[in-house]
Amino acid sequence: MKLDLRAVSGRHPAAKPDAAPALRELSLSLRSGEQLAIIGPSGAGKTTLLHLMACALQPSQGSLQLDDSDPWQLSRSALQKLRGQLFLAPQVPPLPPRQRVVTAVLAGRLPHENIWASLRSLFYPQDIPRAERALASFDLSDKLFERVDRLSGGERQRVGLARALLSEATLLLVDEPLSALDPQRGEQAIVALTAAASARTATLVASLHHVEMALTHFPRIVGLRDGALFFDLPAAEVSPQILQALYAQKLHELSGPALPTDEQFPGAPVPVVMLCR
Amino acid sequence: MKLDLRAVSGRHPAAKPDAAPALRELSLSLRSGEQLAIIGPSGAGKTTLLHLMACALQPSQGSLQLDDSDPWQLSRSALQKLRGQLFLAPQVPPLPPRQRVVTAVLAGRLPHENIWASLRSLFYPQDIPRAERALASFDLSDKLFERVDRLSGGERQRVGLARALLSEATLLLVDEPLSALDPQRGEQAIVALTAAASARTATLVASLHHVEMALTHFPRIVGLRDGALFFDLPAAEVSPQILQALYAQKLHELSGPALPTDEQFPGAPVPVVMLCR
Amino acid sequence: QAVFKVTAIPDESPTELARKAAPLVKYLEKTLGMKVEFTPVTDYAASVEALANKQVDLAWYGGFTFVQASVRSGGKVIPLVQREEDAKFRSVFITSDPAIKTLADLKGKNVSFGSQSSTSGHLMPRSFLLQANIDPDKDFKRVAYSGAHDATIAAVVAGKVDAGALNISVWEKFVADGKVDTNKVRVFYTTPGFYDYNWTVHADMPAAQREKLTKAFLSLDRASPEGKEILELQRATRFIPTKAENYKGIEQAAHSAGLLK
Amino acid sequence: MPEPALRDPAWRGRLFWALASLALLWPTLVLTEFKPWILLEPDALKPAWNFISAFFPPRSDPEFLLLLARETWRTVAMATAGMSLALLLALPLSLLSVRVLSLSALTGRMALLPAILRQLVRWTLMVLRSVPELVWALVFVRVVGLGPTSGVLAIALTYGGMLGKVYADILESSDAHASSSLMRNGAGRLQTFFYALLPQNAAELTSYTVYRWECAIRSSAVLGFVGAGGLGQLMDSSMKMFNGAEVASILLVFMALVWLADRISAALRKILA
Amino acid sequence: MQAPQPPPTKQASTPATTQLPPKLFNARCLSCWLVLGVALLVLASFTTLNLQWAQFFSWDAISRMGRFVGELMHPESSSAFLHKLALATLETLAMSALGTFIALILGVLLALPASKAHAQDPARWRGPARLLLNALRSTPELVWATLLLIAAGLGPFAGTLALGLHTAGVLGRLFAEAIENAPPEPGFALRLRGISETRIFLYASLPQVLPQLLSYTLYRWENNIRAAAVLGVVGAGGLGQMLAFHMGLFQMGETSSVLLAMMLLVALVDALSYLIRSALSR
Ligand SMILES: Nc1ncnc2c1ncn2[C@@H]1O[C@H](COP(=O)(O)OP(=O)(O)OP(=O)(O)O)[C@@H](O)[C@H]1O
Ligand SMILES: Nc1ncnc2c1ncn2[C@@H]1O[C@H](COP(=O)(O)OP(=O)(O)OP(=O)(O)O)[C@@H](O)[C@H]1O
Ligand SMILES: [Mg+2]
Ligand SMILES: [Mg+2]
Repeated sequence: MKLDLRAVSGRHPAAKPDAAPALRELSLSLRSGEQLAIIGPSGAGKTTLLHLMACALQPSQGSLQLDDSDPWQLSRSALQKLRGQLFLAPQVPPLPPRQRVVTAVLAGRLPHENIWASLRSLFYPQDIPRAERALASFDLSDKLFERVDRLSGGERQRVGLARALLSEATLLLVDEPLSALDPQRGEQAIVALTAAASARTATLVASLHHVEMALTHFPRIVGLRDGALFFDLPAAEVSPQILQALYAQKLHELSGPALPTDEQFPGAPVPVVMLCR
Repeated sequence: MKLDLRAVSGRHPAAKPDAAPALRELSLSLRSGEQLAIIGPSGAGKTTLLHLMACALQPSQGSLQLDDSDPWQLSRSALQKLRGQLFLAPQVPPLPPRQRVVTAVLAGRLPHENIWASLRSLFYPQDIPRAERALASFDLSDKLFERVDRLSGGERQRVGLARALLSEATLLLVDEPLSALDPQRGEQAIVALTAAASARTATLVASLHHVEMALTHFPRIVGLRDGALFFDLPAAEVSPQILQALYAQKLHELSGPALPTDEQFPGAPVPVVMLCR
Repeated sequence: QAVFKVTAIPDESPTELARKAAPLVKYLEKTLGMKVEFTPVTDYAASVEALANKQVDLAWYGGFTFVQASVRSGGKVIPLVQREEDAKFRSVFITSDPAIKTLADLKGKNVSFGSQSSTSGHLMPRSFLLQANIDPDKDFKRVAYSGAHDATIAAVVAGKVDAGALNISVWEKFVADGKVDTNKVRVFYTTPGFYDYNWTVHADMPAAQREKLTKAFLSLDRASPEGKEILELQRATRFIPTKAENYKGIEQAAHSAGLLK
Repeated sequence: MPEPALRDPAWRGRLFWALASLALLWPTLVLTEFKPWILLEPDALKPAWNFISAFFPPRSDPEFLLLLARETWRTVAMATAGMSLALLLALPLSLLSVRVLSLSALTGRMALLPAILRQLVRWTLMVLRSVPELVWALVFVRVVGLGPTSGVLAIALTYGGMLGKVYADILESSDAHASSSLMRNGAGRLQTFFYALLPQNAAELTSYTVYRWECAIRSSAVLGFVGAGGLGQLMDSSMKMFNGAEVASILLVFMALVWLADRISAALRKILA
Repeated sequence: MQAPQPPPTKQASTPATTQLPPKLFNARCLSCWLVLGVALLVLASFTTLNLQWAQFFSWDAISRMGRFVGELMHPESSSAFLHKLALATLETLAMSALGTFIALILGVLLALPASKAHAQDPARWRGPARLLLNALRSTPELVWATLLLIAAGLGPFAGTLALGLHTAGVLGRLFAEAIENAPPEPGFALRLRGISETRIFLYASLPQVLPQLLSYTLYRWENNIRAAAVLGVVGAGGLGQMLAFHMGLFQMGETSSVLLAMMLLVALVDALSYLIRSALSR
């Protein structure tokens, strides 16, 4: 799916009226099948941007185009249909307690089946092998019939990602897919996601805190800071300096030392070398 | 606080009876004021170990000694008093929706104040400056009066950590404190935590997926795998080989290549050496 | 300041009871020289409990309720006066079903009594049915308890039940007021006479006050406008003294019908 | 992957329970003489229709409206008073009986003594709510006589039992993460209630409390038993007399009160949200 | 690389006490007003009712209540009576169970359109569905029973249906609010993918609210066991009619047996609720 954001601003409906919008005048366009990583400090607006792309949040300004049509101009049924093409894996895996892993994973197929099939699946899960295969690509097939609230943090996160593999979406949006994973399983997860996206030429957008993973696995990197686009560069051109500027702390820039952390960084350059793996 | 685990096994009360225990015969001892990082693949039992240390889970076998006394032999009130000395920051921040940041942070002081003070705090937060200082060490003081469910993922996590700074615990257990943080804020958070622990000579145990962070900031590293101790070494002695063995995938050991990740680790020697010290 | 408390069994709807009691309350206030308060209830048992525990001073009881109050209080209640009509009170069985002509025709039908604690709405009709060798619990299809006499009429009119048993004076008043269509609903059996309603006080009431109260009732007269209004509302010609022995027959009937142990 | 691992292990249990509930449904249908089609027979519909058509127009002469207004206030007042007393009873009992606030249950098993205490509290709540209001009312009539006092007390006791149980259930079925985390760090039970359970469940608790208040208004028929008056008694007598017009007016008042309760509930939840 | 940001208006050094945002203060006051209103209502209720507490504080009062309770301590246990009691118990159990079951199904069906599951939900059917629920539940069981008795005649069927209709209104409302009060994240993730509300309910809301739904349903079942007491008056039979009968005649032995039977049923349902809960968390 093609994606085009033009000067889009986004604000959370519940935000205070005087608060700055979470995302300010951001322009970005993505070819169909492109793979993009979004990085940026916590609170920069990565999740907000993904929500905008997933049509979960209506832009307060600017326009969003998915495959050359503005989803917010569509009729309700057309929008619903379009939504079947989008997949957002939220930052916290959205798993209701007491559900079993197999059901949670198969929920990824809901947009592509009718109501009867989904009812039957509740009674006896249809297509168990498929769920099993998806879990296997995250090294989790032994937990197929476990309840999701009895999983470790990383296992829950992988269940959330396995759902993505089952959907037939052409735009995959994953929000910090690696946050609870160890380096090895993180690597495996990102490979599985990029491979799945390439296999069906789906566009993949992932927000990541893990800079090296982003640089290694994604050809294009977008840096967000304070709700605005900080850079949009091919992975090879992202330099340590630019990363340092991206993540630099506000307080640090403004005022003098007041933080316990300060003495730990005497010569402030602190090359953010992340020796992953 | 001193800590001594002798051949401790742990199993979750809700786990299937035939499942292997989440933690098997683990021995570990910690001096008062020591700082330890636990690493290991997802599902290895890190969270379970922290729960055992926090007296949140009773060992199914073996014995646990906190400051030379077995907490499970204590009377209920003595145990609850002891718990005031422990602080566990769970993997998912335990923030009830609708609560405000300041209240959530001040909840860290609950064990040290009486019920009237805490009720008054609900009406008008007492000791706001203290909460503000704790948040400032995580670069979050501007969200003091925000509602916790209107925060970004990383902000929520930092609120959970700020709570730790307010408690007067002498054993700090933090479960993946950095999972949702960008490198810079992660660095800052870990520095704030270790500094706080040193300042009051509290023992600090953190589980981490971020190996470099662990190696840089913690003098001692414990590796867990499949519920058993894999190694227990000073940070300087943790070699890339041992890390690779720690995180190697189960499937990989058993069957032939079937995973897309396999070519990433050619000749994996995988020596399962138990370098206990 | 002491309040003289009065209540009555709910054999009619509470609004109706309150309306009937209003002039009587005024009259008693005048003759007793103290504040009188009438509280309508909707539960027979509540009125019995209240008098037996001296929570009210005066209560309007049916024959059976009086017997119950006497038993519950260990004989510590005294009937003062009754209406002249109450010495030979009767119940009627009504129906809207043309096929029902005698008590025996009731077998296999749905029948409604008034309240289970009612004398003329339950105890005596049941007692006469038993005498006619009909056991309501076995021979009727279903037994319903409408709760009040007027409700029984309504239930029969609405076709909810095939037949009903109730107090004759309520029936006559309904017929007189034209509130019921006698072409559709008719009486098919009238019971023999028995002792019914009375005004009862508890035995701890000072004798002087009891005297005053009795006199107040006995001196009600249709000649005076006040007496006429009260007596008409009470559906009484006049009040006459009564005594506990009058209700022995009811007590026996209750025993033999198994309603009193 | 071996084939049997892909079979849902929960399947048999599900099938069993589905069949078992079907097997139980059958005798219930027989016992209750469940024959809905008789409702559609013309001679069943006609009398019902007659009664319903008597609803229009509702009775609205000033005298009746005045009575209605007075009884409405009485009912609201009794319901409010009864509910306040019920809350006084229910809150401590439910806090005593919930498992999530048990310190010893933090690790799975509850200690013996608190478990017994909890069970006793649960039984108390059960007795309180399973004895019908009428019986309580008759107990109190012996002491305070006829009038609102015994009715209010009867409501307070039964509703205390119900509220206590439902509060405990609500607290128990919520996510225990926040509360257990506080208690593990050494916070007291009440502190945990105020800092973790209450913010999490405030909406659900309020909506249930308001609903119960509304219930108290509706079920005030019991108050009539002991001479406390109220809408319930009025409804009861109009209903017994098949007086459609009066029933309709009272029903309208009920609906208005229910609507009001709904609005209050929504407003409260909005404030809490 | 980046234009220096205008310094955020933030003074970390000043005491944060001054940071209390005004809007929050307003919200607080709104709830203050509400608390005040409720307090006034409670006060007005207690004063206009003129309740008599004083009489409770005497030994005589306690002993009189005690005697009543004492009378209830000798349940009747003749076999003929027990047989009747067992039949009535069974009838009540069946009526309340089926009534509650009907209500459960109707309630869930109505709660779905009646709940506003998320902020953007247009909830077009919410108004009518709520109206229907309100009508169902503001009409007491007794009124439903009378209406249905006229149509269906005496017997348990009308009572069952009356319980079902009234309880459907109650459960529908409670379910709707439970659904609205549930954490939105799982539903949100599915809704984003254009999945219809019914399936979102099945796959996301239901597992979350299931314990709540079950506990409300079972608890209403308990309630219906007692509500059958009201229905006894209109001839719907069961324990309710027996209770009214024996209580009215002061047959305390029988009354206490009936009460015990009722308690037994309630305890049964309570135990069932406990079992289901522990099964859900197992
Ligand atoms: N529901 C909400 N209501 C109001 N404000 C919000 C809400 N969610 C997030 N915000 C605010 O919007 C800004 C951007 O948040 P966002 O979640 O997009 O950050 P993020 O880049 O995903 O951060 P993180 O890495 O911590 O997840 C933050 O300042 C946050 O406080
Ligand atoms: N509540 C529970 N009930 C039953 N089993 C559980 C429960 N929580 C975790 N487990 C199982 O216990 C094992 C260890 O889990 P634990 O949470 O300790 O892992 P972890 O090392 O913290 O992993 P992660 O890095 O993913 O958080 C896992 O196999 C997990 O599936
Ligand atoms: Mg985010
Ligand atoms: Mg973990």
